[in-house]
Amino acid sequence: MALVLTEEQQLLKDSADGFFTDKAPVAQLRRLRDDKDETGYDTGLWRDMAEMGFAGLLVGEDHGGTGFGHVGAGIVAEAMARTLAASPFMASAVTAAGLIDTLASDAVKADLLAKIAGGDTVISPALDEKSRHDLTATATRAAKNASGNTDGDTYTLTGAKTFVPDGHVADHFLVLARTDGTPGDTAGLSLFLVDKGTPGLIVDRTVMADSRNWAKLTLEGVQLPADRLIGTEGDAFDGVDAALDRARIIYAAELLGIAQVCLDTTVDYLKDRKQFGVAIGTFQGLQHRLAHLYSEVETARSAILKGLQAADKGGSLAWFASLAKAKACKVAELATNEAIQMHGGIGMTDEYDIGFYIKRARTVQQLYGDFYFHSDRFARQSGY
Amino acid sequence: MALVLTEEQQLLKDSADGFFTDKAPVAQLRRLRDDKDETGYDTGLWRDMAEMGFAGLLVGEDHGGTGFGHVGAGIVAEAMARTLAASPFMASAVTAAGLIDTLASDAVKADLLAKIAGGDTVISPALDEKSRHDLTATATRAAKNASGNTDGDTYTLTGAKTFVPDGHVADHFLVLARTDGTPGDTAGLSLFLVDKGTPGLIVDRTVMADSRNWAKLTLEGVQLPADRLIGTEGDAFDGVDAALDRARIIYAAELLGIAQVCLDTTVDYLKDRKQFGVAIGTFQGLQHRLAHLYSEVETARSAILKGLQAADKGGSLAWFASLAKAKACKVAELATNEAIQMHGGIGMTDEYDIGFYIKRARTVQQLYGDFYFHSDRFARQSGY
Amino acid sequence: MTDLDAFRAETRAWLEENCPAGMRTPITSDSDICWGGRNFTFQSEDQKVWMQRMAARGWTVPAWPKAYGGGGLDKAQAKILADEMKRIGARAPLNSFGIWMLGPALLEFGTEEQKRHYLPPIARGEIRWCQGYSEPNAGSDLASLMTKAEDKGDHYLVNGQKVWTSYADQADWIFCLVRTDFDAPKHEGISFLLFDMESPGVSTKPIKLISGNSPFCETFFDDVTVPKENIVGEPGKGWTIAKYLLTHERAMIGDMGAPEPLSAIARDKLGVDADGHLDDGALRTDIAAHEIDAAAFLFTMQRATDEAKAGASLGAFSSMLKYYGTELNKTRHELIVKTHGSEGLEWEGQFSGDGKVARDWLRTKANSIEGGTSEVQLNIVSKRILGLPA
Amino acid sequence: MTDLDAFRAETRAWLEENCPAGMRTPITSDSDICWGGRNFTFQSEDQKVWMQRMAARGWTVPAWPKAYGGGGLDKAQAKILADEMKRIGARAPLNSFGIWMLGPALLEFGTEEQKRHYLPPIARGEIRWCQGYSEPNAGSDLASLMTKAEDKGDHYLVNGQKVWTSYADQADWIFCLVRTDFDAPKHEGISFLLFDMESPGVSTKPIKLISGNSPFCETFFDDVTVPKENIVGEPGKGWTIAKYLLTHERAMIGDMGAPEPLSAIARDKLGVDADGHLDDGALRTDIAAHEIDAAAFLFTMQRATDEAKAGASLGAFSSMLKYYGTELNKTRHELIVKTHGSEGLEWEGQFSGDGKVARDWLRTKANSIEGGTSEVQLNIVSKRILGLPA
Repeated sequence: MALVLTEEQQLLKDSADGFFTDKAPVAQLRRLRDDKDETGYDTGLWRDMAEMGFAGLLVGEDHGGTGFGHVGAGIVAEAMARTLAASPFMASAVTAAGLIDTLASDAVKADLLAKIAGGDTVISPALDEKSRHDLTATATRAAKNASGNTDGDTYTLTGAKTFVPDGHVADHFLVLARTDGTPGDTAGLSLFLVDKGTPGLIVDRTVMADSRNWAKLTLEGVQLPADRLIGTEGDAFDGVDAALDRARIIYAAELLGIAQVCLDTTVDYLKDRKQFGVAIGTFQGLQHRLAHLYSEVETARSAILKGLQAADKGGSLAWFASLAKAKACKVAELATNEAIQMHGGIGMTDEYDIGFYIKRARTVQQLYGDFYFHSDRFARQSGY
Repeated sequence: MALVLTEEQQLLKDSADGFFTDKAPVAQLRRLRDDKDETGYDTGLWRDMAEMGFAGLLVGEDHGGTGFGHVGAGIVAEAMARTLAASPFMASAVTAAGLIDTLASDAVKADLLAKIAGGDTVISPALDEKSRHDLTATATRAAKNASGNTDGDTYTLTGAKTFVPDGHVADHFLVLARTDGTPGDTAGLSLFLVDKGTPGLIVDRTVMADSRNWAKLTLEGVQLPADRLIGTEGDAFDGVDAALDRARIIYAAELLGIAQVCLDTTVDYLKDRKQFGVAIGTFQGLQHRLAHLYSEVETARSAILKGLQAADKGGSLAWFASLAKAKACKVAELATNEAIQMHGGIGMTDEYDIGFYIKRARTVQQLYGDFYFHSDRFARQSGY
Repeated sequence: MTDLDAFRAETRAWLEENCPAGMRTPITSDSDICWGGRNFTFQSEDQKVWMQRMAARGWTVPAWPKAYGGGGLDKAQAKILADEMKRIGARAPLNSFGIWMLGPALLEFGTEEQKRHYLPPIARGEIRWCQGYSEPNAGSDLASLMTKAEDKGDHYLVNGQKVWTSYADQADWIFCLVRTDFDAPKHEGISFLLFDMESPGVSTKPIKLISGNSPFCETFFDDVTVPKENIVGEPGKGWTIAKYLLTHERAMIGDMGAPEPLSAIARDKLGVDADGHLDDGALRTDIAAHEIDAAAFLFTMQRATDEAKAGASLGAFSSMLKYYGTELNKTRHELIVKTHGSEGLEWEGQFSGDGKVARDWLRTKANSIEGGTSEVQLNIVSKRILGLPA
Repeated sequence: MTDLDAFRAETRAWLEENCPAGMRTPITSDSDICWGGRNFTFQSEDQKVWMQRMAARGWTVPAWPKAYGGGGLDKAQAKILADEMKRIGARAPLNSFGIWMLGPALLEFGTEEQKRHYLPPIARGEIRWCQGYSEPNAGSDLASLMTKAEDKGDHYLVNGQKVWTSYADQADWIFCLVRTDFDAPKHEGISFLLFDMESPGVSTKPIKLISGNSPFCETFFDDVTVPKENIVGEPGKGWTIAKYLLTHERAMIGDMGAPEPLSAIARDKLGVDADGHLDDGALRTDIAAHEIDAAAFLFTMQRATDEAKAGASLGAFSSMLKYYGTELNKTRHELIVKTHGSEGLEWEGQFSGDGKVARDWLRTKANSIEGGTSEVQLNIVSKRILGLPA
């Protein structure tokens, strides 16, 4: 497959860029933050996104989506990142949809994917427990209460989850819990669907640097019927990790969008800003750093597009995903740091937007594995 | 102790700088290389160095040295590096002297240290067997042949050594061998004095990138009387490693000299060389890189001086040595690479001297642990 | 017993007697710092007593001459006082830009009358000063400042705007760079002016940073009348004083002191494996690489201090220290955030101390901007140390 | 069966029949490469036969028009030929700067007569060309070249010196940038001249590099007489041709192809621990970081190729590729040397292949200098892509 956007994908890109520029400028996120908005995203925007079909990009037509695929979702993630549009897109339409698509039974898929694609229901993945990504560290226990017949079995979930995206506005959670084994094991993990409001489930909103929606969950003996198990008991690790790989590449696309806007904004600023009687963009020291940054952004773009195409193609994604996320983390870090430094004092002020980008970049860098996690995993996937 | 040179040390520095500039310009090494000189160093130079007292800087006055100390040896190593003067100074007067001083009995010290200080005898450490530094990997065996009374015991040494500095001109070798245990163990290592010409000892000169004197040794059942054991049997690791720490800091000083001359030469070249109608030293892109390099050289200088002072003070040096060598490796690599790049095509020609510096830098970087070895060791010494 | 020994004994006894117990505990928050000034509210009786007792001996500014409210101590005595205060963990009785910046400038460039007028209230903690240097459109090109002070015969009329004025909203007076001559070459038309922040026409507005609230303000001057005798040095020669203070400030900012080892934080957060290594190999590699540079830098600070003691002039070396020290500190905080993972990105809430890790990290981004950007420092090193052509 | 299918079948059969077995094995040393030319000695009968058979069909330069000795193939056909050669591992029948550089330049800028005169001998491997661009005092400022070609009515008289002329000592003819007008602005006085290296007054001297012997030479012109018709394009317009070829060269140099994975070398040299990780954690970290960049770069080369196929113009993007690709290759070789340890620094002797690792490593240092330095590429990216002001 040629490593370029198809005409259809290019059209999506143009329409997504226009859409977010119009409907969700950075000022929107700023307002949500300053107003301490309860929902944390603009529900009108999310409705419009759903109408544009964005919520169903990764959901097949049989379940009410467009099945446009991962390249498309990456395009939307990148476009969203350019204005830092807040919405449950990444948590629900990307990550949760991927988890359900990978692990759930046909009946559950039919039910939940249609809800996601419609944008009416927000489903949030509640996976991590440690502050650095590690699925195997899961300690939340799901104890099985055998009733004699399978249909009557229940599970009792006890534990805590952190860094749950859009957790405080989610209607349902996909909670990873341990039905067997001990922290460190890949075996013994199972995925459960837990509804908001289930007795014993406590959701605490977490205000993080990026002013987006995060939560911590506490599960104090949450009772679930057996049909809330998604996939096979004890066998969730591979499926969750594979679904996360699809999400990781799309989050990498979000980081790419951040890096690109940092580069563009800084180039514009340097053309404009005068010091010592000349535009500071004439200083070769800054020019070379920006030209280097451009090279990094372009190479990241290639790695991410390759990963998105690989996700659409199917097959094992681990190498591609770790490549894309590791590279994106590195480049986003460079881009945000260079942007702030080259903007000088003004970049340090809250009034200027650039600070929003560095804050969002670091949370996305951290989510589902940072550079260290993925460079290690890339090496393992490459056999060393 | 103040982290500056004392007046005495400053005098030594001035005299060493003058001495090597006069007596051993880079042209000397070039001539030795082009003539494929059999000795590989200028014997007249080495005699003069001994007369200056350089060979006895680390040997106490009681053994015919000056006992000037490690700061002094570092000063000489740095001065030597600036013109890449070839001599057995590092192998014999620094490393071997340190090994003997740390491990040998008083009688052996009296004998060998005096010989080293006089510059008449060259003693070379034969420690490594792998191409990356690792004392514990020693596989050369020293089998003990018990005779009934201790004096009559002998050892038979079988194995091979690599990367032996000044090996093909050495009169004696300090050979690390295994009297017990298996490769990977720190216990079971012993140090032996082996004379040139001992039956079963084969010395092969190795021509390496830096055009200096290196050799590989093969030991085919070399028979040694028991009194050739230096230190306690099976217990050499700690002493050898401690002695090497002293040598590592002085090799770091050699790398510092290389980095400094690369910086100085490049600055001079950039002031001179014109392109697009102006001196290329006016380009801010290059200026910032050189100013950064300057910062790296200066911080390396501090770490190394601190290490040299710590060596003179005594006590455990591992943290200081790994700091100094790691930092010096990194800075020398940066300096040599920047120097070549900024010189452009001319720096690539053999006719120009800069190539000699990068070649020497990489061999010294590799000797007794490279950046990776020492950054890992630094972390372990720091408790992580 | 030498004079110095006697001084030490005396000082120790006096401190023992006069330093309140509450002033011997470590400072834990910004509000523990005593800034003095007309608007300052002491946090405790101890804080007030301690400042006043020290001020009475001139020991808020021990090395200043007694005539100006100082302690008149020589270097050796001042060191003994510092040592003895450190011994009992005594807090600084008074902090201020008057002590750090304006005082040294006046001692160097002020008239006798100015010294007698301005220095004692600083020493006594009565007047708190702020610094009016940066302007919105000047940035690194500080000398291109546009704040105008027109000569109106018996007074100057000041109009313009300053930015990054720390604590301007709490300060009593400002020392300020203004342009008194618009025809002169840009470095020559600048003057160094002092005036009361309560003068009609002065207003301030706090600046919120990406890390949250900050001591910085924007400060506006709208037809502010300043008596002509409030100028320090000659009109048009203010740049000399500014440069003197910038070098001063640079050396202070480069020196971040020896912070908690990064590796200790990492050990706590990441844990160690069976070999005692941090349980993330790649992060461990980066931490070690950073700590190697940090140790080398710390020894470089020590070397610079020792060389200065031995009589060498620091000169442009301070630009290297400022550059390297601030860049290291930024890297350090990136690594701290990484070792904390998502927890290090929390912004509010008890658990994270209202986002201390994240806010500290973001605050470091300004290190390489304030007090002269890294790029300006590299320019200085390249020209003044390496001698590369402009 | 489409025409292309027929062409493929035909080509496959012809290659099967005509490509000697000895020309289907991988090239293992420089001497396996067929350069052609008056002074070339074929290494084997197979090599000679193969070149001649391919030349007879015009397939040494398959995309050139048949009228000039080429194969006249269209893009699709040329790709099929390349695929089919690759299928059987056939070596390139002929390599030369005539094919890569001069040919394309003549096809673009030459007169019909020049094309008919110069191109067929290139295609047949009869004349080997070298390139005379760089001069000792020009460096990155190529256009400041001083080699002089004086107009003597019916001929030019050439005097001057070139450097970095690859294989000048073995080439038959040179294509050369010379200055024909010393009064014009520096880019406008340059002409593109062709002449025989056997002309009286031409001499060459090989350049030894830090990595050892090299194909580079210094080339001296002392009153060399060149017929006036040997100019390509108009006098004074040579810079246009030079720029065309530089962009061409840049794209070639940036593309290092996909070399043996560094990790495979490292696995071999370092071994792996119980977890299958390279047995040096810090080096493993650096290798992974490099391989991530290298993979991203490889996909970028692919993307550039695919975008070009889709009709996009590569333009200054090639400068980015040249910059990034050569810097990556330098890092790669630093890491290769490190994984080899002391063995990687041997310089002579059987064991190290006469220092192949070390010499290859040193040779890469020129990657970011030749064909336009990294700094020049960054300047181009900064101006032509980012639009930053000069």
